[in-house]
Amino acid sequence: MNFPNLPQSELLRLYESLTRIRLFEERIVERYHEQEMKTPVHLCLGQEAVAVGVCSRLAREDYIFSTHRSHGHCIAKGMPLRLIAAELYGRESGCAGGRGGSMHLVAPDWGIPGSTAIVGGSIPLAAGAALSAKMQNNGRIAVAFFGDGASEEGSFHESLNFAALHALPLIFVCENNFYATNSPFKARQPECGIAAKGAGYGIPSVTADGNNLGTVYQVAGEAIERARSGGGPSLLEFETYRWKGHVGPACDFEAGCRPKDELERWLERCPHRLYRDGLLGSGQVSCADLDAIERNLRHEIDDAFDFARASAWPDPATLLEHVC
Amino acid sequence: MNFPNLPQSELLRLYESLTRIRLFEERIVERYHEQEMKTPVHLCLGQEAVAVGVCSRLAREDYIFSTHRSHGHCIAKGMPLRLIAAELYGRESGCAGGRGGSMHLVAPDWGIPGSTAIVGGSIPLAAGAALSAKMQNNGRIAVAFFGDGASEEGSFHESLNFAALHALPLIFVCENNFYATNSPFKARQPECGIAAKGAGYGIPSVTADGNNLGTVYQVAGEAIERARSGGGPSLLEFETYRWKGHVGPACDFEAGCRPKDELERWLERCPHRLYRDGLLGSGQVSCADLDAIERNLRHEIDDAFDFARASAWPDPATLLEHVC
Amino acid sequence: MPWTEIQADSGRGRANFEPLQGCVRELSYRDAIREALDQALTRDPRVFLIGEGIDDPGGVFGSTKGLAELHGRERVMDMPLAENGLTGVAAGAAMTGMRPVLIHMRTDFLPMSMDQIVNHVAKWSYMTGGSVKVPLTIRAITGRGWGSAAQHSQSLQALFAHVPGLHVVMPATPHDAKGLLLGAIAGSTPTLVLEHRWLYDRTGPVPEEPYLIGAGSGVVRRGGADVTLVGVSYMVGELMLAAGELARTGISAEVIDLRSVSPLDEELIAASVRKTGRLLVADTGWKRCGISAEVAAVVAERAFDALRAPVRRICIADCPTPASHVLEQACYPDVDGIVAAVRGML
Amino acid sequence: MPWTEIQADSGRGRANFEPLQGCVRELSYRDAIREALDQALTRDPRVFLIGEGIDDPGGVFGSTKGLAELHGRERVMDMPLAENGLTGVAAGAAMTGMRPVLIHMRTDFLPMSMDQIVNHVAKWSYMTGGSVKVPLTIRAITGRGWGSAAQHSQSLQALFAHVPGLHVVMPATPHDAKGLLLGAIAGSTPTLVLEHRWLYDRTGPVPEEPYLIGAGSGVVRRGGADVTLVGVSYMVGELMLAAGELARTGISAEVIDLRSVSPLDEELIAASVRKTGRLLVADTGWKRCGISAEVAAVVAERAFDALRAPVRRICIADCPTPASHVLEQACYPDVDGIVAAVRGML
Ligand SMILES: Cc1ncc(C[n+]2csc(CCOP(=O)(O)OP(=O)(O)O)c2C)c(N)n1
Ligand SMILES: Cc1ncc(C[n+]2csc(CCOP(=O)(O)OP(=O)(O)O)c2C)c(N)n1
Ligand SMILES: [Mg+2]
Ligand SMILES: [Mg+2]
Repeated sequence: MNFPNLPQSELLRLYESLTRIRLFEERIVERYHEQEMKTPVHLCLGQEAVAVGVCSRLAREDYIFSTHRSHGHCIAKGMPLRLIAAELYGRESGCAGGRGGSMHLVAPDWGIPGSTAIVGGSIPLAAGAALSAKMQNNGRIAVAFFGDGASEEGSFHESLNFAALHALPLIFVCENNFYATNSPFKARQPECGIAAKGAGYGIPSVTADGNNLGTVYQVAGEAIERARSGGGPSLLEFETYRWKGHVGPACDFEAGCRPKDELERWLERCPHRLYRDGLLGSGQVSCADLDAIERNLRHEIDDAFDFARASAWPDPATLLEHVC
Repeated sequence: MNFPNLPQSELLRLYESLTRIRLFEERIVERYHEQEMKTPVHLCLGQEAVAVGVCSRLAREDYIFSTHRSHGHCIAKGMPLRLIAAELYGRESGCAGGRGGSMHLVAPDWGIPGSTAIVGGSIPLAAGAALSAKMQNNGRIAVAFFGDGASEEGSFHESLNFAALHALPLIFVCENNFYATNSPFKARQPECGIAAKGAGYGIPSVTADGNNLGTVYQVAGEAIERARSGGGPSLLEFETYRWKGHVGPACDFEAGCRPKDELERWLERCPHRLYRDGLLGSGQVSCADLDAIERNLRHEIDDAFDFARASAWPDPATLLEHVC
Repeated sequence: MPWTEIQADSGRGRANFEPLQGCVRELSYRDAIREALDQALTRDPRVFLIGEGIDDPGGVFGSTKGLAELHGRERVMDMPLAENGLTGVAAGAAMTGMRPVLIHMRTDFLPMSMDQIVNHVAKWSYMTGGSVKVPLTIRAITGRGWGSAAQHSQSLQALFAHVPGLHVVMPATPHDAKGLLLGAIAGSTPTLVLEHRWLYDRTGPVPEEPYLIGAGSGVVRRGGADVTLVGVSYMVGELMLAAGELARTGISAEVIDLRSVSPLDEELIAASVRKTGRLLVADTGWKRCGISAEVAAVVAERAFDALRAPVRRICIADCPTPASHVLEQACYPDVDGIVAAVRGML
Repeated sequence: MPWTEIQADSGRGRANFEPLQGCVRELSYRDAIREALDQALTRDPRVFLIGEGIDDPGGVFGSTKGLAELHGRERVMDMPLAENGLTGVAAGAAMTGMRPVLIHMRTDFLPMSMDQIVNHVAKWSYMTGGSVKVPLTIRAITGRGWGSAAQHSQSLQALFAHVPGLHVVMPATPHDAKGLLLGAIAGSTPTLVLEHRWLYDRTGPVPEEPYLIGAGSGVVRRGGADVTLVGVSYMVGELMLAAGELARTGISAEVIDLRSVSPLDEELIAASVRKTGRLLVADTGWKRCGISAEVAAVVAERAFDALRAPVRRICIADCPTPASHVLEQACYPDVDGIVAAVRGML
């Protein structure tokens, strides 16, 4: 475990963020069967460390663009849970007034101009935000979150080229969880890895352990520092694994989608437990500290879900509002 | 000059092909002002060696897919000049019955399923032909011709990935003439080169002198041999230069599109003269041999243009034929 | 050529919602598609399937389930997420002797490949003077509901019907799902087969033997005298329900299932409206420049003098699809809306 | 916000083919576009232009000529050949405070970026509940003639008019070219400005001061009583010529220039047809599910009882564009065809 050497407050901030995502996603798993969240959910359980490691290094004004699997990124970026929960419940008080659902989380005030469910779509949009930041010279940077599947889309290549050409303040963050829906990596790509693509554009690129929060924090920090100081884009490939099925709260190995022992190996490398163990091992915090954080988070999540369920439905008469 | 060590007959075959393209293109330049060829022409003057070096290593049944700048490729592949000339003149006897014009040359019997004027479009089509050959196990290979500009399109990346994944019998042949219309390479790509992209997919990739026919012949031969023996795709970047403007028979440096000294440097590296000098220097042929070849070619071109101009117009009543 | 042995079925005028004569076997729309693919793969070595995850345990909502095991993963191929490139790959294979079926889980992914579909596939036959055909079939599925929202619920047939050089078919019954798909695979024209997810569980009579339905012919699903209801895909069932409802108050509605939106069976539509004098068109897609516009225009050209009421168009609302259930319900047309619209025309 | 100082000009009903009141300065369509871009760049630091070769000596048929020198290559940017990605880049910039103008030399390249245009740009405002707008302008030019063939001559407005969330405008005059372009850049709705290459040399009165024309309003270019001729872009001029020709035999034609195909000025069309009882629509694009279908449908909905003749649609032929000059001539509609069609309606 590459455990980060950081002040206690920062270590706890990371723990809190990691746990917030974990508990929020678990709450969805718990409640999804009630069929009140009438929107497909793509959970990031097992992948939380990437979101936290990257977003904890960003300023609130920095931009992230996410995908269908966006909960973790948005939570780590600071988006209030109420806005997310209410959107999942299709309410007017949701971040998109119920128009977007789970796949289109948005929070401009937290640097989230939106999320797209079209694979690969987030990448050029983030490049555009980076261009915008560069033109406005406002010191912001942009992050494109995307999956291994998205790295096969032409938009990835087109964005790498453009970002390299203009030395954009942009971080390409690929969460390689080795599957796109149920298609394994090797059915879709030769075994060269995704980071290998960056070299063709002269973009600093690394492959790193996405389940080790310390590693993500460090690698992302270096890339962000480079971007912010005019050093141009970086490509970060984080290897990780999703615990649940592609969509919905269930596991998928029983259905034959993936081998069970593969999942088990990755469960042993749970990013949350690894970080928690490291934290306790560092001697800087006690179990009680962490339990207190968790308790607070559970209240925060209770509040978000209560808020969502108590919120009004959008008025069908407003159906045609916000089209243009 | 990397002059190839080949039997005389093969050396002369190459010379004939190189000269056929050169003279055909020059004939277009001569006659275009008459405004009887009512179709945009994208001439390959200065780039002929790539077409010849590659196509001379292919069997008639092998596939090539070309672009807006396709004359050279099609001629080198063996397509009869009559079919091309008549198409330029918009006649029924043209390769596409007058429907395609200069940018869509086609000759299935010579392994040319077509050409596309959408930049990047030829690449996945050629990959499809390679897949088809592989599935039919018919021993054929496919070549995608494209320009440096096309290497920026997502279709390039998508095709590299797919070809590498399936070890397709496909050669990516990029003619890097350093411009896309009037946009210089450096306004569009970082200075990594196009061959550098192949490494990210584990594809053998080289950058080579596209004005040296011997080099092209050798490099292409190796790649073709690899493809035919099941070794998968290759990416060949040939550096070359176009002498005329992007479209039409005129030069463009007066208009400020490109620096004149750049053109002059490349004119000194004329692929035709380089090869001719090498050939004569090799002592295997005499000037008279070459002149005889040229004379025959001029007759062939006269015949093609005469045939074209004497051919019937397509019948407007057939306008809607061949839509589906 | 195995296809030549199969009798093409124009099908015009037969009400396929009634049991087919002599056909007792019922199949779901899903299984009808699967059977068509299985038969095509079995009979024609040139046929192969390609699509994201088509060989996985789900098998594209069941429509390709088990086919990889039966025919091998070389002929039932998974693919990278690269829709435009892979459309080009499939097209290139089709130009050189194969008959690929490219499969998309959602119609929404087709815009990724518009360049290859619109600029290449649709134009290749024409640009080559007919010398190179592109016998490519593209299947794509439109869904509805469960908060799938704007990027996972589109019904984009009009974008393709607009472009010459393509056929676009939209089966509403299991029988047509099999026949239109086999017709597409057997034909030499690139064809989009647009399916509707909400029809996948519907069952109906489906002959076991392969049969081909060519693009371009609609069918009258129910005869009537007072109003012509024209629809496609999922909306045909809604029109049938509406027609039943209207019959209870003495209104006799004729229901036409277009089956094919390109080519369009103009004569079938015009003849019906010349008889009934009224037209309502129901589409799964948007109104502006949509299928409903084309049908209305055809009637304005060919049967304007028969019209005794304004034409009505029932389409999805003029907005991207919202996620929230309450907005979804307001967005999609329903039977009540159709019935009310017809009553307003009389 | 410099735009707020500029008066929006609804323009409805004014015959812009006549000299504008008080405006004596004539400009070509090309220069009107260039002036609009220059003024937008000058007044609003958020505006930038991006497109393949827009800073080269040709300057997109002259429409961007010299702007790179005036405003710098950071604001008049060349770009790689990557239409879809760059549309995403421009959209991302638009979502985060900029006002990009993305420029394509040919409308035919738009299908490359359908994913970003249809799935992202058009839906972003709605998907984000209106919280993130995409003030993106996309210019694209349609050509005609000289054997440009199938992939270099398309007029694809219907593909975009079909999709909610976009505005699509098609200026027919220098005045509108400037006003509609400035209106697009100033507005918050993503807008396609589709220009016609054959109009570039046409001249007309163009005020020097910036002015905005919003999408959605057509204009009557010529009043008439016997037939309504509706057209867009290059076809408006053809309709004006046809109207002149018809007048010589006593037929009084009203000519409507749609200017905007999305939104569509339905009321202007319906009111005219209610008056004349006859409709002919002329489009630069294809017929099926095209603009002409939509206009015909609107009339079938809103003015069916006024119709005294079948609606007529004059469009490009139902095929990809051929290269050969003789086929081209058969493919494109012309004034004689319009005149003959109108005579057939009377
Ligand atoms: C362009 C496009 N193609 C296909 C899909 C269907 N789809 C949704 S998510 C997904 C898998 C994406 O895989 P990856 O990028 O690795 O992300 P992950 O789900 O693993 O996080 C697919 C194929 C889509 N949404 N968009
Ligand atoms: C998708 C697309 N974008 C833009 C164009 C316009 N265009 C035609 S040729 C060309 C330049 C292509 O450059 P390159 O690929 O280097 O080929 P070259 O002309 O140099 O041979 C461009 C931009 C096009 N035809 N297709
Ligand atoms: Mg993945
Ligand atoms: Mg080039």
